[in-house]
Amino acid sequence: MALDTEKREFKIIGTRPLRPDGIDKVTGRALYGADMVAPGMLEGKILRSPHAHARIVSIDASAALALQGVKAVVTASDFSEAKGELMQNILENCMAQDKALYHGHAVAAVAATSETIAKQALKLIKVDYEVLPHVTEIEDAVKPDAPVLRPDRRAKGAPEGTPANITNLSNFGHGDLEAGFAKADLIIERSFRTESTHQGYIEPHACLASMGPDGKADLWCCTQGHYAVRDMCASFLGMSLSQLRVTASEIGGGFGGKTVVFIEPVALALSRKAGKPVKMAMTREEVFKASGPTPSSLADIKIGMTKGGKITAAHAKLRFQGGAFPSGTIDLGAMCAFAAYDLEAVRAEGFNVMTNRPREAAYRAPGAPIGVYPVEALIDELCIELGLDPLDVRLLNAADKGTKSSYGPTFEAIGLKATLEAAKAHRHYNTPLGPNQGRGVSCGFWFNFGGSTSVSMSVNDDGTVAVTEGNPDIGGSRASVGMMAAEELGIPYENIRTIVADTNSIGFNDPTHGSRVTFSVGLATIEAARDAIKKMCTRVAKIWDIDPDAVMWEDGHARPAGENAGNYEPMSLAEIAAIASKTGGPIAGHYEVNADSAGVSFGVHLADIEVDPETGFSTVLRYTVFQDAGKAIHPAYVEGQMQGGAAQGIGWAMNEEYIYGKDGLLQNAGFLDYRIPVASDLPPIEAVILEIPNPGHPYGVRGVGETAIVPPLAAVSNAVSRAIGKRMRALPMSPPKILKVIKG
Amino acid sequence: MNKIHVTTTVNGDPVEYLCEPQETLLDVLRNQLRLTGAKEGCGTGDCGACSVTLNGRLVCSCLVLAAEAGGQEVATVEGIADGDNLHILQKKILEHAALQCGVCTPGILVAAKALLEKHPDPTEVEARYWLAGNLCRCTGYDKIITAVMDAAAEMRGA
Amino acid sequence: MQYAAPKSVQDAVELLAGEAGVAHVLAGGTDVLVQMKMGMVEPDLLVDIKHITRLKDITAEAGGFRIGAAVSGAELGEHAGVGTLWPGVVEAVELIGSTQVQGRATMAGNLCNASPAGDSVPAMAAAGAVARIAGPDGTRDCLVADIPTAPGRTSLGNGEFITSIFLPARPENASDAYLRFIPRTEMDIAVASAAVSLEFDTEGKCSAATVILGAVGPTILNVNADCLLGTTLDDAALEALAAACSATAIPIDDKRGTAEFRKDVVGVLAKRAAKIAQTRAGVTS
Amino acid sequence: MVKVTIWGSLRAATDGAAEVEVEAQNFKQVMSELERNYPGLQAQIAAGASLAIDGKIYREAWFTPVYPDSEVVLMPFMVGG
Repeated sequence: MALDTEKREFKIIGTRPLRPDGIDKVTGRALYGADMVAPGMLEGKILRSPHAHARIVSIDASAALALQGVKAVVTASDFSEAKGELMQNILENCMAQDKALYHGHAVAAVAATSETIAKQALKLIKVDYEVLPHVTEIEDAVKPDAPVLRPDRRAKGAPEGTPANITNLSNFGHGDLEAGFAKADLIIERSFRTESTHQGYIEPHACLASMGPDGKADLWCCTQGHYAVRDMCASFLGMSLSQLRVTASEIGGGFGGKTVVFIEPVALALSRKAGKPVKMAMTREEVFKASGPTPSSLADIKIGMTKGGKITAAHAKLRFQGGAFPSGTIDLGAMCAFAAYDLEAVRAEGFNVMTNRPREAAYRAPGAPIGVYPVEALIDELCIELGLDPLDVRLLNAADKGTKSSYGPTFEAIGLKATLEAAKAHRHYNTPLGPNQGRGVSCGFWFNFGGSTSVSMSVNDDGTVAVTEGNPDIGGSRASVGMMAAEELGIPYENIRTIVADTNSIGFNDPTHGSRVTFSVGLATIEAARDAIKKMCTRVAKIWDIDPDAVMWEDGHARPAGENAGNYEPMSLAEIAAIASKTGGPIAGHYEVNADSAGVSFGVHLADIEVDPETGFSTVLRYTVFQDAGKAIHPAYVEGQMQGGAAQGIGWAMNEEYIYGKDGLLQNAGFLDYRIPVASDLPPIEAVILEIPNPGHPYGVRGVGETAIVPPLAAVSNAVSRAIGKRMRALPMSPPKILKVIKG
Repeated sequence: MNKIHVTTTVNGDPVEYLCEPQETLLDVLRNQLRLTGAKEGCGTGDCGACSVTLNGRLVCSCLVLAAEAGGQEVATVEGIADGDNLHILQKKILEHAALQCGVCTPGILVAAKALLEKHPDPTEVEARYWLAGNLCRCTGYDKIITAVMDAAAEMRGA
Repeated sequence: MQYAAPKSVQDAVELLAGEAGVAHVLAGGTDVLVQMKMGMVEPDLLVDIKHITRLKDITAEAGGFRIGAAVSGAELGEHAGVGTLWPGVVEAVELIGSTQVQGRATMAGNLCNASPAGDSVPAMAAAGAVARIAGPDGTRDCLVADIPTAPGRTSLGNGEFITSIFLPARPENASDAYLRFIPRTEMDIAVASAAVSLEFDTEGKCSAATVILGAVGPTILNVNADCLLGTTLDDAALEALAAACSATAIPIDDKRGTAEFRKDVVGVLAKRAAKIAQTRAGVTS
Repeated sequence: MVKVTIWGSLRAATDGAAEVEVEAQNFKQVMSELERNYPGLQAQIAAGASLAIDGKIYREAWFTPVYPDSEVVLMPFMVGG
């Protein structure tokens, strides 16, 4: 599975063919979560808590059930007991048990013959709440008298005196901090703050569930991982995995937010109770209130530096709130905070605290943006204080092959230095700035994962090939998978059709997350192709009556090799396929793996920003992304990941935030006031792909999807700070905050 | 129920439907006419995923009542291609890889088509402002704008 | 809920006045349909006024223009005459929402929604626009500035609705401008806004000034802009204007911005809008 | 014996040791020995933990070999977005 050592000339890899699902997506034919119907289908709707924190004394659904057209009402008692704390948390987040833990927490659900009737029925469900004191901010949640959400979720093994809402403790690093700081010429310590953001996928969660009286069920839903959906739903409904078949619809964005379930088990429970298919779709308001935003954070960062720019010691104290349940994202934030640097003394520690907010979900490199932002912002401040170039300082301290990372392991070949050098040499970095303009620099890091993956591949009689994989295509992966299959088999890309199969059709696949698909599915596709090739060579060896090892595969043909070379006319894949039934039956290849060796990824971003000194309005003038892709299979979609991640990070830095009132209620549950960037907010985003091959993949692929959201927070913050000549230390940098700092 | 009988034209074809007074054009397009190309991303006119034209005028179909469409000409993403022949905009969106998840793409196409019909030679900034009501969370808009500008150039040349 | 699409003003008035429950006018629908979706209003009757022919017309009248209540922002923007006469009003209307919203939203609807942040309202008020109102007791005219009385409330009586808005003639050497502040470039509600309408004498000195602020109080606010009179809008006059605006503003802190920010920025907007109006009036300082 | 680096917040379970030694030839044996020798680690390992072996992160790969000179780091269970 390691990088093919022979230097190979790719024919298809690195080109930009059209994506196979493209025509469906430009003509409106592609079917997303809410686009499916079933005969006799009911509409499901969820009743949500109007309170931030309340004990549910009783739920009386009798009036709702009496309404004509209402077929079922479900509450927490309609679900099985989930196994393990994580699954219990996910289930409780889908449907409140004894307490509503946040504004918008699901309390009950109804299925009716129309959406109008379902909405009327929600109003008829009487919930008796005992309103409890609430807490939504980190500072308040750790106070001794703070309302405690779930006493049983306090961090296990936490030291005496740890506040009851603290669920996770984190601590990474090495070396002697005290000695390190003693070597510094300048030590700066600052505090930073970020707010919760949302993935902001344009497609709200939607599904269609159908369970028959025999207990077998089908579920259609938009998800990043339908196997994970199956496993969670089956657990919550007390079903075996084989009883539930999940089909992933086309997915309208996820960015991590569709790796967990919200409405899917509820739709199944309603369908079970009503005996009919049930369709559910969240409204946008529900998406904001009750899906999974990111943690908000507080950070205290202390870094020591020599006059020459060498970091002598670095210490981060991070505090995340991840909503009403435990969250391990603090670990990822702490691990990523200093990962870009080769440090002798480094420590990143922190905790997660529960608040009356929705349970956080992954968002593109979860934890990394808010772990890295304060570090990169403080490094910029040190550079200014010491009169040093911010790229030079990063190059001086950059992690490289053999560096003991800040989170423990030693790096293999990585591309950070090459990426920094590319940024330094780029014309963007060498273009002069005008008045009220600033240029920000930031590095970013993400681990990338592999994970369980299954791919199978059937060679059709006419020489075309059907590739079956199990990862929802969220950004063009059918194209990259098809390209890798075509490359390996030596047949035209157009002769491949790649489909994303349901959970019954192919082995388990981890979700489309962790930047894993091009890496893992690609790896499995290449290996499945090699499996099919091996079978084809064996068939041809029988035809030629020579040893299978004497048949080689080249350019889509079986050719005699070695001493037999030239003795037989090569046979094309199509020729072999046409006679498959005569030579032993259908030909297929498959590969199942838990892929490791994903290869970490680094990015460097440059942002030029102009600030209106009288209003604090910021304009992003120019933006360039430099990232190591290992090997870009379809460069246009690699660029797309880099540009899209940058845009999301810019939104995070500038205007996006969850705003809770003192009443604990979410105030901006809509796209109007949760301000994601619109087309006119952004400049062209230049994407510069570097290719430092990942030794763990046959073609050298590294995941690219997540890293690009990590650097923008600090790149934008550093640019704004340089433009106004004062330091910004809180996100989002909405104009009122910038103007306040300007007026100082 | 007090349903309203509506006679209208969708993508050039005569269409009749019965709708409830509060139902939106988006509801009827998707649920009755099974034209699911227009998506409900927000239901409040903030995302543009449900964009259609009404007598040539770009609107959010979530902010039009189905009852209002009577006697009008509705055009949706399903009507942009001419049979098997993709519109230049559709081709350019594909060529430039200007979609990732694709859920905003129908709205972008309807809006961009309306733009180029009104302004065949837009500047990049004009294109960005015209499309500001079409949220895309995947692409950062870069490739979308490139595709629209490229399509505009080709349409002017054609 | 009932939906009605009357063909005459009289029919519309009768429907609105005759509804015992909650009746709403449906023009562009970009506010009322959103409010229905969010469950903020639950009308028993929606009266669609777009089938009343005259209400879709823009007509020249007494040197100014009468704009039907069902004219959308896009239609108004395409009308050359109005944009020449009152560029500030047209730019304000065109700032409401996206291109899609422009295809539907109307000035009269923006006015009747009675949000203090409505973009067209300060500009119309600065222009001295007059709303024509039809109702059970016949037709009356009312200054646009007198329509909104509080957030979400208007001075319209039961059964009354606006049929048109009249933008009057304007003298030589005069023009207007509107600026708002939003954190993004589009798709936001004004955090603060200022409309400025100026007249100049033959020497290029300001002879009349109306400055109206939006989103910094429960309704639009009229600023005493005497500091501009007799000046060529020199820096001192503009700073005085900014100070007057900040002093007049009585904003609140909310999710869209702080009171402090709004007070500061509304003055900046006013002075910038004044310079734009001056340039448009053909006056060089 | 293989040296395993333990991340900071788990060191309460290893009497404060940042590095512990276990007798193991592969991933699974490392995890089993850690659980056996340091019962305080059981909850974390059950909830999810990865191992970085010579710089590569493995989430669930029982038979991945480890050698006496391998760099082995216990890490949280990796997820992504």
